[in-house]
This record gives sequence, structure tokens and C-alpha cells, in this order.
Amino acid sequence: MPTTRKLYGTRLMLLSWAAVAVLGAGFALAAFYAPIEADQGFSQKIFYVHVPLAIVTLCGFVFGGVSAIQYLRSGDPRHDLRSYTAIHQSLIFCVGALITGSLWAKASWGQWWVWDEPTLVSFLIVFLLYATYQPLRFSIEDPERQSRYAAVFAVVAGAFVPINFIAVRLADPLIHPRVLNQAGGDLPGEMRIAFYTSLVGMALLFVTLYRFEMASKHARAQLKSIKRRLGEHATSTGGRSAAPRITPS
Amino acid sequence: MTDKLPENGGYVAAAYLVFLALLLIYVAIMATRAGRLERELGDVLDIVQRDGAGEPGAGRQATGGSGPAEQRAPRGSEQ
Amino acid sequence: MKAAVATTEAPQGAAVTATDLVRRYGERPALDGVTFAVPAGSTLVVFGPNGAGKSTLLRVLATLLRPHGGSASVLGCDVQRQGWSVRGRIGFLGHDPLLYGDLSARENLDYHARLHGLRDPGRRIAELLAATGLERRAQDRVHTYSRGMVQRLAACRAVLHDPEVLLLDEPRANLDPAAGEQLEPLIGRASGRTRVVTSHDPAGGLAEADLALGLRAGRQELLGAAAAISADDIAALYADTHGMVPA
Amino acid sequence: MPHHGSPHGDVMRLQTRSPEVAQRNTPSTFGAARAVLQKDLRLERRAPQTLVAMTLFSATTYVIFHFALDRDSVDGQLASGVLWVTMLLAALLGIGRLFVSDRDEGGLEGFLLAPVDRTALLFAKGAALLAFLLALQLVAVPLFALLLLGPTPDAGTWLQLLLVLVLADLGIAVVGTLVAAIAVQTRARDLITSILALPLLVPVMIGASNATAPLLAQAGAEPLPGRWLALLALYSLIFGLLAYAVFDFLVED
Repeated sequence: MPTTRKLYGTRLMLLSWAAVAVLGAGFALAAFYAPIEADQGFSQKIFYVHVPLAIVTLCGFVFGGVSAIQYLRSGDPRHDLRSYTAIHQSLIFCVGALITGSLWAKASWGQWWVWDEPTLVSFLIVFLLYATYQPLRFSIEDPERQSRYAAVFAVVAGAFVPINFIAVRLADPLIHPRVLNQAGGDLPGEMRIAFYTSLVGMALLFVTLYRFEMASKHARAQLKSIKRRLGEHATSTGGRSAAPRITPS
Repeated sequence: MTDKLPENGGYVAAAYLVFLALLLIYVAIMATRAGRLERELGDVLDIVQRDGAGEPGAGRQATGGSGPAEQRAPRGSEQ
Repeated sequence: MKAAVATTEAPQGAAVTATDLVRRYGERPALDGVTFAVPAGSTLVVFGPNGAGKSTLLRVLATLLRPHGGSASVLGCDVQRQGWSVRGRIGFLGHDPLLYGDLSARENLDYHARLHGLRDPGRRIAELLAATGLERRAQDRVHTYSRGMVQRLAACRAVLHDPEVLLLDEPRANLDPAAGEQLEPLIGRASGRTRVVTSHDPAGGLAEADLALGLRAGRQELLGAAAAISADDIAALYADTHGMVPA
Repeated sequence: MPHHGSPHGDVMRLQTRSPEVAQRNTPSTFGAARAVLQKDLRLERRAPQTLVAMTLFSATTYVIFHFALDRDSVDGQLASGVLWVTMLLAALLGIGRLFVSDRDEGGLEGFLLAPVDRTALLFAKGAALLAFLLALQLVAVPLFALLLLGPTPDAGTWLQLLLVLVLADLGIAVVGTLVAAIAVQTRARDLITSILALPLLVPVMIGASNATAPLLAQAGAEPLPGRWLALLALYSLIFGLLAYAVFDFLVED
């Protein structure tokens, strides 16, 4: 039986521990070290989980778009797998960002969904767009075309995100202070440390989960090709999958 | 943090809990997927061991060879 | 060697070549290492059961499908890198006629002529319609045509821009002998063009072939001069398929 | 095989190279796009389905809005909202039908066989969708004014409204063509078209509805806010370039 170490590799183990440590430290700092923010009071603490989630989600989508461009240029299925995993991962983080965002809205403005908060609204639109990535992949049979069309979608959606932010920001005249852009650096000392630690922790978490999923997809691909070589039909998980099929080189 | 949590403190806790829950669900899904993977690997390994003694790579005969494969099977099942 | 039709530049003998051509559908190889060379002006007939990769081969040569491995060239140009220059010089006649049912025969041919940049299509279209006996029905919509008439119109479309190479996927399918004769000067051996034709009829196919290629499940089973190959070798391609699940 | 003998007298001429065909010139991208566009418009004239469907759809949607909002007339932001929601959903019908005739009757392959730049198809289909949208609005907007619109805009306002309509249609045409090209190769074609196109068209809707609102204000049309026109123009430009860049990957196989 291949030991877990070989299947997942030592680096992944270290990465996981690092992610847990830094994220834990970030949240601890946020809870105990960072002062209560004068204007929004205690509810500002959600800021330390909501904003890193949002930022990491956006970076994930951008990374998905970039590896999609690489796939279109090179045709190497590994890029397609990276793009697929990155977008799949970012979608989950986006759900997290939306839920914590609505909790934040409830905490500081009293109702679950606030249409005045442009970033929150833009995230909802981006989520609705990227949620179609999976159905799109699933509805194309030919694996090679599936990868190509998914890559085109990832590039188009990647370019859409910034425009969407501009459009929504234009639509909502800002009336209340937006803590998000304060992350640009004018946060007081302690808060900034807590925020950046949580941000780094969240990024590490994303990379860890990303590599976990890549490893498991590779393993599944290798298993499938071993089975095919054995001419085994009994327990092969047939049927169409939206995940890219990579033939292990 | 000695004073009582302010009235909307509950939501802050909820936010962190939701994040944690999301993480745990994701890890759980990954775990089941890894489990299924290992089970399939186990099956494949049995097959390789069972017909490893027979002619290499040809389709498996249902009856299995009478010779060495038979002796190896019991030991294989002990693992 | 038949008198090669005076082509603008004479490629080094072979008009259509394929070297270890591979094309996959997912993990299943539709074409698995096909190699041949067709001298200018001669005819290669491709035999093989359904799903053997005949149509895939034609579509790769027509630059509709990119090869996943190996290479193919038509008139000296690589289908993948120089697809652009190859397209104007190929006549492709597949299973679909590539014609619009709501348009008339003349409108369809006019559309294709403008796509190929023919300067004075009118005369050429009239000529082709006359040759295939369609000029009386030229104004009617194509969906009122019989299967034979559609095939003849599709043949006109394929040779409209006077291609030097013809790629024909079972051109004689659902055509009565008389209609087949009418197409002979356009897409038959009489047209003098280099041709790659797929066929299911060993005797008829060999008769019009200079070279014969046998495909099964994407693999090249048989290649050689038509004279040296007998109808039974071709029949053998189709017979022995019980062990093999046709892909 | 007798080389030349055949019943048809003039067949001899067919084989020899007729002079003007020999010097073949590859058509310009614009020429090919024009050919495809004219073919599409002729197909629509011959068997009108898309345009009729879109127009009927809009008219029925106005009726539904009347009962849903329970109002005899609307104005300002609400009017602009009703108009643009109807236009968006009607556009979805047009987007869904854009490549269908080519895919079902093999037209796409006929185009791919021609020595023509692939993006000619993008220009042609974009122009076709733009033409459909403008033709639709030629009927649907006056109908809207008749049925639901409170204030009766003057000539100047109509011109400004036309400008907004054209800019928004440009955005819809570009995004619609790209989405249609992606969706036509998938199995659940009309589902994929809708769920892909709607989120992508949100910025166009934001721009269009906010630009139209002041024009339909109850107290007479206010000036057209340039900000929204800039958003629409920027969106069409960026997505136009993007579509141009990725279109080849959608048709090549």
C-alpha cells in the first residue's frame, strides 16, 4: 500500500501545519490583540475572516484564468487540471466569503443582505458566474473540447471580475465607511498585523487544500489508467465526470 | 475580553464557526474521496497479486490458477 | 502513372501524405499511427468497418480536426501549421451535405463561392448545375430535394472552387448508378484530381483505386497498390471483428 | 477507364482549368463576414422564427409586468427596469438561436473549410445578433411606450434613448455571440446559454437601465449621464477584444 507520505508528500504535510499555525495565530491576534474598532465596534472582528476569504477567492479565480491561458497556449492537460482545481477551490472560498459577508452585514447594519455594499454584491455576481463552470464542463462530452471550452470560460470570467467590480461600484453611491478599502494600509498598527497574519494564513490554507485536491486527482488518474491497463471493467467509476481527465505522463 | 460580548458578538462567533464548518465539510469530502481511492487501490492490488502468478497481463480467468496463486491468496487476505 | 493534371506547382510527387498520424477521442485512439503517401492525380481508397477512423482521417486531412500526434500534409503544406493555405485547395464531401435547407441550390453555391473568394461565381455555378442536371430546380429550396439531388449538389459545392485534392466520404452512398455516372466527371477518377475516398464496397472501391488503405480501430492494417490487393484482403478487414468491440 | 468519354458534351471544359478560377484570391475577412451575415439575414427572412419569437416574447412580458406590478403606467427607474429586463430576456432567445442553424445543417463545417479567418464568423454572428436586437427594439420600444410608459418622451429624448439602445445592444451582441459559440457545442444548449449569459450581462444591464432612467423621468427627461455610456462602451470594447482573442479556440477542433 503506498504510504500516505509518498502519496501526498512531506512538503504537503509541512504546508498544512504551516497553514494551521499561521491562520490560528491570525485569528488569535484578531480576537485578543487587535483593539475594538471605534466605529463598528465588536462586529468589525468578522473583518479578519471575511476579507482574507474574499481576497484569496479573487486570487484563486485570477490564477484559474492564468493557467487557462497557459492551457490554451500549450495544450498541456496539467494546466487545465490546475485551472479546474483553482476555480473549484475558489468557488468554495467564495461561498465562505459570501456567508461571512452576510453575517457581517447583519452584525453591523442589521439585515442579512445589504445591497449598498458594492464588494458584497459583486461577489454574489461573480459567484453566480463561476457556479456555471461545473455545469459547463459537465455538458461537454469530448474531454479535449471540454478542457478547451472550460479554459475559454475561465479566461472570459477572469476578465469579467474587475469590470463587474467597476460596474457595481458605479451603481452604488457609497454612503457608509467601507472597512475593506481601509485594508489598503491605513489600519492602525495592531489591526494591520492581525489582518495580514490572517490573510497569509488564509492563502496558505488555499494552497494546501489546492495541493491536496491536485494530489488526489493525480492519484485517481493514475488509478484509472492502471485499471484500464489491467482490462478491469468491474469497479471502474465509469460515466462522465466534469473533472479533467489527464493521462499521467 | 473580560466584559460580556456586545450584543452582536454572536454574529462574530457565528462567522468564525461558519468558516470552520465549511473547512470541516471540505476536509470530510476530501477524506471520503481519499478513502474511496484507497479502497479501489486495494481492489487493484488484490487483482495484481491474484493474477500476478498467472500469465502476465492477460484477462483474469474467473477460476484463478490452481498453482502458486492459490497458496498466495490466504497470505494475501491476512494483511 | 496517369497524366497528372497540370497543377500550378508540382509537389515532390506526393500530393497527400500522412506520417504516424494520431487523433484521439478522449483516451481512445480514433487514428493510431497512419502513414501513407498519395502521388498527385492518383486515388487512395480507404476501407474499414464503421468506427475504424475513416471519417476522422478525412476530417484531419481537411484541416477540420487537428492531429494529436504525427503529421499530415496536403499539397506540401502541413495541415496544422499551414492549414490556411491548404483550405482553399481541398474539396470535402462528407456525410453532411453542408447545405442550408431554407436556401435554394443557387444561393447555397453562391454563398460557398463567396466564402472561397471566387470572383465570377455565376458562370461556374451555372456550369456545375448544368453538369449535374440540377439547373431546372436551381431556384427551389434544398429541403425539397431528393437525397440523390442533395448529394449531387453537395458534390458541386465540393468542386466549386476547383480544388486540386478531393476528400470524399462514401460519395456513392444513396446514389443510383445513373446519378453516380453524372458525378463521375466532377468527383470520379475522370476528374483527374488527387482523391482520397472512403468506401465499403471492396470490388467497386478497388476498381477506382490506385492505392488502397485498410483501417481497423484506428490502426493501419493494410496499405498497398490497388492491383496488388485482392477483394478478399479487404473483406478480411470487416470479417474478423467478433473479438473486437467496434469502438 | 476512358478519360474523356462521357455523355455530357461540355464536360471536357470542367476538367480543364477555367482561367479566372485558377488565380484564386482568398476573400478578405470582411468579405467573408458579409457573406455569412447576408446568408443569416436571408435565412431569417426565408423562415422567420427568431425575430418573431423575440417580439412576441417582449409583448407578452409587458402584459405580465402590468399584472405583476399592478400598475397602468410606469416611469423613471421602474420604467427603465421593465424595458431592460424585457430586452435582456428577449435577447436570450436570440442568443440561443444564433449558431443553431449552422450546427444542425453543417454550416459551421462549410465555413471552416473555407480559407477564411475564423473571426469572420464572430463578426458576422455579432452583427447578425445586433441586427436582430435593433429590429426587435424597433417594434418593442414603441410598443412599450404605448402600453406601459407614463411620460411621453419628445424627439430629443428618443434620440438619446436610441444612443443608449445601440450601445447596450453592442454589449449584448458581443457577449451573446461569445456565449452562443460556447453553448452551441454543449448538450444542454439553451440552459447553458442562459446561465452563462445572464451574469455576464449584469454590467450591461446596470449601465443601460441607469442610463435610460433619467430619460423616462415623469417630470420630463433629464440629461443623459455620461458615466453609464462610458461603462457600456468600455464593456463592449473589452469583451470585443476578448472575444476576438479566444474565438479561434471555440471553433477549432
